[in-house]
Amino acid sequence: MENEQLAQILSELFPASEIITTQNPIRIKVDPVLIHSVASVLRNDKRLQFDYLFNLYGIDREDRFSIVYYMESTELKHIVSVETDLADHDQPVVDTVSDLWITAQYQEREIYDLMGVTFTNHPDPRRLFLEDGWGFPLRKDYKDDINFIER
Amino acid sequence: MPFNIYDFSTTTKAIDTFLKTNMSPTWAFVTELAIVGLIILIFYAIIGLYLVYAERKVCAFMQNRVGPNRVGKWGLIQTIADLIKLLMKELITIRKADKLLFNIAPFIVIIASFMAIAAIPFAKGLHAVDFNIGVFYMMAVSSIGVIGILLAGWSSNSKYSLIGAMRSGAQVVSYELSVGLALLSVVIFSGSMQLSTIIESQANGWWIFKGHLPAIISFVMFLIASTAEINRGPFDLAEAESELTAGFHTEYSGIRFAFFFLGEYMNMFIVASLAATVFLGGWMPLHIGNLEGFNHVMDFIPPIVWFFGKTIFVIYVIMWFKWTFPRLRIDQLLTLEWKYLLPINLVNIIVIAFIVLMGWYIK
Amino acid sequence: MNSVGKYFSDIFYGLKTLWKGLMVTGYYFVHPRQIVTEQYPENRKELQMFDRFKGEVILKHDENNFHTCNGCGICQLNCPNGSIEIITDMAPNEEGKPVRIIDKHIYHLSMCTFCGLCVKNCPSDSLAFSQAFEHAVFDRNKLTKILNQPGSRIKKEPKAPKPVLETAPKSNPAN
Amino acid sequence: MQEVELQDILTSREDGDYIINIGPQHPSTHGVLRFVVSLKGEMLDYVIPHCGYVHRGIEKMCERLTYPQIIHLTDRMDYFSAHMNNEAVSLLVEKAIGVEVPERVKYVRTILSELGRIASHQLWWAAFGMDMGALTCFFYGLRDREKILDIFDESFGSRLLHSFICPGGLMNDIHPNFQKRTKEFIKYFRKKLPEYDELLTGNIIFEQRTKGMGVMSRQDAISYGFTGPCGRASNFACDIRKKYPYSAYDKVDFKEILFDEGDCWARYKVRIAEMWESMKIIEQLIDNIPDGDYTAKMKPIIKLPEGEYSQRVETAKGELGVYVVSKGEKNPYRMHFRTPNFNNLFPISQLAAGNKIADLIAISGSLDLIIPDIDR
Repeated sequence: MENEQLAQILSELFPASEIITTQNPIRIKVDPVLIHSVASVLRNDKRLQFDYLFNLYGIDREDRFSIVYYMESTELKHIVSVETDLADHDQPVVDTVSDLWITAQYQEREIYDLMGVTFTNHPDPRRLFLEDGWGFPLRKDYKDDINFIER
Repeated sequence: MPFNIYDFSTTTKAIDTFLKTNMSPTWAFVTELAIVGLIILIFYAIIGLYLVYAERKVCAFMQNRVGPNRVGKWGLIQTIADLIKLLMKELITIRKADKLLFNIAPFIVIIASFMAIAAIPFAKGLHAVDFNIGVFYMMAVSSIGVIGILLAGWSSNSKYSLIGAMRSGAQVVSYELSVGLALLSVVIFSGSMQLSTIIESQANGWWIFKGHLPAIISFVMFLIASTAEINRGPFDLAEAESELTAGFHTEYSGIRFAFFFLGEYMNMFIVASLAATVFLGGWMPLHIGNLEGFNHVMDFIPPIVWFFGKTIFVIYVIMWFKWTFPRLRIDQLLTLEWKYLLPINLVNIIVIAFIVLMGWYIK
Repeated sequence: MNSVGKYFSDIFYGLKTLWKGLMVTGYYFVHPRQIVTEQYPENRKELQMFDRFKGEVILKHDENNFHTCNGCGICQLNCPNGSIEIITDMAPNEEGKPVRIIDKHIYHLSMCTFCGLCVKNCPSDSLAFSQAFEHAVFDRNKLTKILNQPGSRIKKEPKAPKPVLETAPKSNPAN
Repeated sequence: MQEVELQDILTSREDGDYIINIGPQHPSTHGVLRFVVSLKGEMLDYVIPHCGYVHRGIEKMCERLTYPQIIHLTDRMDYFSAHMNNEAVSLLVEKAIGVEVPERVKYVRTILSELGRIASHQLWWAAFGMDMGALTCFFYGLRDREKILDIFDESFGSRLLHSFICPGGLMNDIHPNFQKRTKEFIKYFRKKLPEYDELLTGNIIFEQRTKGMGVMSRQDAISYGFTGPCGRASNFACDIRKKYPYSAYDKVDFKEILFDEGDCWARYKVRIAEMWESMKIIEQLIDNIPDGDYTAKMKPIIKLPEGEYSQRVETAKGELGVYVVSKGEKNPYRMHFRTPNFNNLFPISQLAAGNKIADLIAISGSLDLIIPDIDR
């Protein structure tokens, strides 16, 4: 599907969300409270059918966290990326989408492990790589005096 | 018979009379035991070490490698160096392991193979003991080994070992049936369980040729089943390296591990020599019908060469299997036995019995 | 009857496939000329690395013990993991003006990942990779090397230095 | 459903389950990966993969390095697809700063990627055979891979971690012998590949161990993000080379191998077929490498304009995505790698549960896991 057409459908379906760019891939910004409902519409809507979540990652923007979802429809061959901003930098919380795409379960665990973003309703909310009590290394304010070499 | 020139019984008789004339009968007997024991011990060590070497060379050539070639000429004393290394290693005892069983398990394995080797006829008259139930004895003794494996797995206090031991138990118990039935076919043909009689009965041709197709089938069955019984690839589930790291001997080190290792190779030798004895005529030379000249030439090759030639051939085939095939899964292993080998063997036995009754085999 | 036929055809099919596999390994067993093993310590004399082989970084010296490094520090900047340290010094040239020269070009082989950025980006083309590949030593300190040989000096007439961090195509010495 | 299952697992650990750690040091996890396995006899009750033993924080390290320097870190993720990983970052940087690389570079990159793919699949075949107990496969696979490594060695000076493809083009021009040697290799390997089939593919034991084992349905494959040969074995057309062609993939003719079964056997067949396809691709390109520069004109210091960029490439293991958030600096503000093995690992709990220990090894072998790519 063409990006303009897609943008039209998206703005129709999610009037509250804002389309940041229609460049490839099209990017919409969603309120974190709505993320699960938006995701389930994206997953299940007949015109969209985003069944393949190929990437999910978090960005520490120093004042807030962003979680970015990249989805693709294997039937209709279009891509969308969804961004959501978590304003609370100390205790970022967002709903899980792991019931829609199983891969999200593990990618969310990775985000939790490395950035400290908590996913509510997550079936397995443990750390993935690091041991308990380790900091969140991908945060910008993470300090490690032993292993970091300043140049 | 021309091969009487290579008859070892005259030599052994001479030694016997020499000892009996010089000592009291009791002491003569004890000395004979000591001599035989010593010879078997040395023979065992040499065969074991060189089988390890042979395996490494065979697999190397199959895999486009050169294999051991650093210690000695062509690496000939590599395995001796390995043995010295194993002797010098620490014997680790596992905490909470059953110390007694843990320590005796390797000995059980090695004793079983020792006992089996005693009954093998290497050449005419070169026998430690010639039982009149030789085949039966070999079967009974070689299955003692599995007790050692089970004990090793159970007493190691390691989960990997336990799984390996249990697999091994299931495997040996089921494959023993096929080994027994395959051997039984030749027993029916020759009408004897004594290994020397079985060999004598092959003077005019080996059983694999004389017994037509059924004998060939039981030879193949014997090869497959005995490969499984000695836990070698592709049936090496008990030590399945990629699954259970080392199976039942995961926790063993040093000389105890060496015992298991040596025991495995000796079992291979025993199985191969049994196959050679029963199906391929043991130390009997190759005779073809009435080709007098050919038969006469064959007779001048010493029987010990014949015996080892045949044994090495069977050993090579077993090694060839191991380095070619992927490992079976446990259920496939049991399917192979209960669904294919056993029924075919049973039918085969009936067919052989019928053939023998009608006298259709080459006499 | 069909299942009985299948039972036997399965057996023959299985034996056939197994025989095929045995033939492959059997072929190599009787063809020892196909052995590909390199006998390493024996063939050390004739063992030749490819001329582009990235063994370790060296500072090129000519026969008169001259090198071309002016101590600009671009290799140090480009190194992703800090394997190169350059200690510079000031020394008067023949006109009496103080000029920057290298005192020590330190190279930590233990940290090097052989990405080749230092060699590629050197403006005076003074670094290169050597073909040495036997790096094992018993003392870790030996892996820290000083690349400029003792008593070496910069070439009297250095080439006009290229602009800083040039990455335009440059002729490849190996061609 | 999953929640209940997991709760069961966590609580039932106390009641005398027969739990085995397969790994972190185990011959068939190909590195430091740990499967916590509960057994009922020979049968697996559940399998939980644990990773993180070689986590090096590459994403964090990237935040302090410039783009040309990042290249050498990507080598160390999936080290058997080093060229493809390098290419991903290079393509992203070129796209972001709007540089068009010369045709020669595109052709060479494609050939290198395909050579890398063959080498990776050869090593996988070798290791898979070894996992199944056919130890000879290991040596045949490595023997043939050595020929590719020699080609690499001659051109780039390294055998495994090349760092050869860089933003703007290549580090160096290809070696004059490159074309000749590559053609020789293709000729050689076309003779050797049927041998692989004879030794392992046709073998009845192997066939019975892999057929119908670890079946992944198409729906699950998509949901798990199961890409690469594994995904294509489940009829999930996930080949980025076809979907979004990059470099010279739009100029060559090749088939996307798709299988319906989704079992270990299909995953095996896909990879064997891909080796043939890769050879076809190389043959189409190797004689037609255009003359020209081996690198585009690049600024001395590469700075990406502010914004977010993404690039997807197909490595030997599946889809690799590189995602960069730039603030206009010479180093990225945030860099993320969506690695194929990370997503291919986790289905193993579903695939292996209810099968036997030997099947776990077969399944994990058929997934072709590279641990540093999972952990990054």
